[in-house]
Amino acid sequence: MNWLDRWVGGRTRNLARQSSRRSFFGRFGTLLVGGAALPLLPVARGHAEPPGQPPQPQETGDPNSCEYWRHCAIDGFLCGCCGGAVNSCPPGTEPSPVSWIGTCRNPVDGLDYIISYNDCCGKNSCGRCLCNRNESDRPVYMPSKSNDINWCHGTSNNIYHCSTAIVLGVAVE
Amino acid sequence: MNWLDRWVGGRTRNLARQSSRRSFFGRFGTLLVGGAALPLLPVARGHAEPPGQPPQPQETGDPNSCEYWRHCAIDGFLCGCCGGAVNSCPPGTEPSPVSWIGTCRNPVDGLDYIISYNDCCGKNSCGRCLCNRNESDRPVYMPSKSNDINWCHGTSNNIYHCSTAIVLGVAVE
Amino acid sequence: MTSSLATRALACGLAVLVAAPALTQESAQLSAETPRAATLGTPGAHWLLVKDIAADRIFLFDADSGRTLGTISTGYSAGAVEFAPDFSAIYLPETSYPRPFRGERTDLVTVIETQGLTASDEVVIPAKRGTGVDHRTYNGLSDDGRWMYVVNMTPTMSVSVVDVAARRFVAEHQTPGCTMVLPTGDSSLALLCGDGSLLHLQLDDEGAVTSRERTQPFFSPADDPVRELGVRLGDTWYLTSFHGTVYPVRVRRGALELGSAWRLSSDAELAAGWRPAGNQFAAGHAGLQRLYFVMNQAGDGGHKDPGNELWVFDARNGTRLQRLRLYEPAGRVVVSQDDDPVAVVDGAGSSLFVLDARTGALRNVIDGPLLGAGILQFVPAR
Amino acid sequence: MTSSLATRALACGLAVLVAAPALTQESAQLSAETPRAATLGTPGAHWLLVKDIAADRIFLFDADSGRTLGTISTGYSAGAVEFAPDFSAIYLPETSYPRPFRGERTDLVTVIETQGLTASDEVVIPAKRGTGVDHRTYNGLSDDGRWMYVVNMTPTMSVSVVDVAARRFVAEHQTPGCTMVLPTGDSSLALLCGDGSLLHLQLDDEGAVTSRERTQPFFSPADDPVRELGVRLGDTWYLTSFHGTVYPVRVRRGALELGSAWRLSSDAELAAGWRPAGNQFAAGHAGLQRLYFVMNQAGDGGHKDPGNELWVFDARNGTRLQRLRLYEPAGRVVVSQDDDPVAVVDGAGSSLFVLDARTGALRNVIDGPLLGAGILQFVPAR
Repeated sequence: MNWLDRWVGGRTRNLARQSSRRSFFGRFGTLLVGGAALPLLPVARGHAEPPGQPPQPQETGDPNSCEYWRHCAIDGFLCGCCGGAVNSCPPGTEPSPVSWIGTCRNPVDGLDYIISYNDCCGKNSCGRCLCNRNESDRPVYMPSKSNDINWCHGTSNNIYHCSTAIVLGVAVE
Repeated sequence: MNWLDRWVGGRTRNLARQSSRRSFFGRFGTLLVGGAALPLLPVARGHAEPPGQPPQPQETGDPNSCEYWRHCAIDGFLCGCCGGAVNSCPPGTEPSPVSWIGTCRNPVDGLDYIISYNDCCGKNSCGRCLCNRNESDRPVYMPSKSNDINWCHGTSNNIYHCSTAIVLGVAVE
Repeated sequence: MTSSLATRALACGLAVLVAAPALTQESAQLSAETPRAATLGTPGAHWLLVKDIAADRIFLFDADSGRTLGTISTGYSAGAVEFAPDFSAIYLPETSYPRPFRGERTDLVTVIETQGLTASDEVVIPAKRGTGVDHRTYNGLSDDGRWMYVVNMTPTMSVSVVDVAARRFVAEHQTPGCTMVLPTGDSSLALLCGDGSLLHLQLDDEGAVTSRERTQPFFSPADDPVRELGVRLGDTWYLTSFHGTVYPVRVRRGALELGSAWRLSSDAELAAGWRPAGNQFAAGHAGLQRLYFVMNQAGDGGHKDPGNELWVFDARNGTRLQRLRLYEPAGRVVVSQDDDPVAVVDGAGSSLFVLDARTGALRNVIDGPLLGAGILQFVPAR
Repeated sequence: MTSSLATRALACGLAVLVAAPALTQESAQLSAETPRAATLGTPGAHWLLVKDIAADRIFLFDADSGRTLGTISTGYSAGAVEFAPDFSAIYLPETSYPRPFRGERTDLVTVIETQGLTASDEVVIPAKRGTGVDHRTYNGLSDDGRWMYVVNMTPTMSVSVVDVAARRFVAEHQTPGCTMVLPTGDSSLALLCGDGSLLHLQLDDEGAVTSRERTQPFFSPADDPVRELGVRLGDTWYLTSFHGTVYPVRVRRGALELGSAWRLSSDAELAAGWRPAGNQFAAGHAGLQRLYFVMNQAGDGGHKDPGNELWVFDARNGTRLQRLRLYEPAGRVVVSQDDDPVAVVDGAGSSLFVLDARTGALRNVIDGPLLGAGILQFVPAR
């Protein structure tokens, strides 16, 4: 596995998030040309990916953003930034049949939903919109709640590409 | 081939050079922790690798630096930063039997020497001390003077690791 | 428990509590979902392939929306791709090892199907393809889409010919002293030679060489050689020297015809250090008959440094039409071939700048590969 | 023309002009050189392996000099390595595909020889090793260096047993509900279980399981589970919970014995949010009987965020000996096992900070992998 994979530890996850938001590579780059800073672009350089639409009418937010409500326990590249969507895998990749599970509150209806973070498998890592939130994340020996695990099993190969956030239903109890 | 390989184009070569010199990742990193900048380290953060010694007594400079005189037409990761030296391959890698050639002036004796930039082959790219200087670099169809070419041929595989700068002799003419 | 996913999760011993939505409440709650795989739609003329310099992958972006459409996983030292004329397939030159960075080398032209951008077939070619900087001219495709040419460089120079339609390696032709591929029709190709000439090969229906023509030397390899990148507009290839002399090479009745050279820079500009800059320094638009050059002022030896201007020329007469200052220094430019063309230039970091190819106006910024873009290629949408 | 290199270059048609140095001038001119390959010398206790998070390689650094000694090329999702006790070999768990990211998956324990850090042999293991975050406890080695244990996770849990001395896969043992490996002797290992207990397996000389003991649950998986990383000092493993409770687990006469738990933080510190922080948050030194923890103040859910302090404890009584502010936020710490020990912590970028493990004083800064370090491991020099 190469290149800034999903499981790189919180520090670099933050780096990746910040860097795509702030495009600091680009900004630093202006220092390279003999000290003569070129004008910065007068357009929004906020997101690594243009905003997406939530799949269902009873929700709000940008599924390509780490802050989107379904991402409360995600760890991975957001599939909406890779050619798929929050609930679909990019072309040529395959959803993992099993996954880890989070419980996230939908701010629109105030209900807690069970979210399944199925990995999309079969291409090397997408590398975009790395997002890691560890609310209720548990160690690997409690796999149903561990976002450290590569869930690409039962797929044609075990190569991790990106992560979805699928609504399974309302959590009870 | 992955990860910031040798042949990435001048722009990013410069980025890599500057970044290892200025450690801007480290400096930027201090901005990530909630805005509370941590103290910068009070030691020299200059080089990606501690300085090396020139192999022969009649020369000066740091072979782990891009500015070292033998590097006038090099394009690659300096082997001295990878476990080898300016004239030896790192452990487990193999020098390419053929190479491209530059003519560089030794500032100590004022003579022009033929420098052979043999690649070291057999491990994936070292990734350290990327250096690109294109004095008299020529296109690929003039291979003896082209630093764009992966010279790992005639070795057990064609995987490029780093570049040496070997003295062949004094240039005549 | 309605979701098959949840069922599977439970079957694996995972603790999941899911309420089956009551029918009366269903409209108020989110519905259970099932993950699916997307497929690509009809290709657009502004679909852009971008190689990642720091990972074994190629991104497909929509330059209009800035969205990522998908990725292609690649092998060791993958080159520029070729496109089947109907976009039914993408042909990817790559190198493979059976174990991580060890074992026997296999060179491939891998066939990528264009619904899912995944490998569907492969053709094994001689394990000596040239690698290094990903020059566009390390391979080429015949106009009819049948022959793919892949440069070998050991550094002995030859060309592998692949019948990509039949998924079959056909022949290797020796091209001593000449390399890099400029296709000139359905069954011919030109190569750049170290003596300042071009070699022109004609192939028969089996891929065998039926004629080898050599032009007179027309540039000086010692003083001002042409760079590896050619730009083709219709029947003419434009080659550009380090100092910015443009050599049009026209293909007429199967033969090469050298046109009148012209220059990008005035004497004063040349003296001030202006040169074509970067690896993918030039692009063109056949309909507009325009050529686009990334330029810098770094002088001799600065040809691999990035450029901070984009110069636009009329290819027919060498007139400079526009001189654009770039937002960030660029090493690459590519232009779409449709009637509403866009030019994309890379930047100092991850940004890709989408310009109107007629006016130079900024249309969009794509956030490309984190550490920078490798070769840029527009998809040939029909 | 004295150099064989130049001869070969000429044989390839390359134009090289080299003057054979006249004997009388030889002392004034540089001598012709021939490229050689270096080999590693005698390993030192401060030799440090550093995984690159952004590439398939592991660096070997000398923490004293800051120099790079070599690299290991790795496959897909390589894990932490194990060391033959005499450092004659490094055992690397990795996954391989015969084509780039496609074809049939093969999981391997690859044997890396320690002169050149290259693969010299391999053992094929069941193609279901657990991958993802590179936890140290995804594999382990028996004290005598014969058995290597590799965790399988599909998510069905089992352990593959490899006789690395004989280069042979021996057995797969089912470990339902328990995973991650803590070797406890020449032929026994403990695993962490989802009910808050440990599973202890004894193996016979063929690698078969002769006993399965299960401790009482001693931590609460729901409220405050222990993290995957254990630190071993002599016969005792130290496990640490999310909230910083340390559980010593001693191996005595082949059985596990739970010691008295103690805490890293006071009630006030815990309430203020102090927690063990990062993936490789803890390390220890057996001779000093000290434990080192990277800590942050991020509170619950912040266990994967980096920490800006390093807390040092006496492992025998849980006394905090030192509280160090780090130069940059860290997610990893490792300590050498010699009599002049150093602790290495990573930073926010490429820097690795080398501290005196007794005083905390900064000794050196290594410029590590550009985008950051993965797992850190000191070589067990004898």
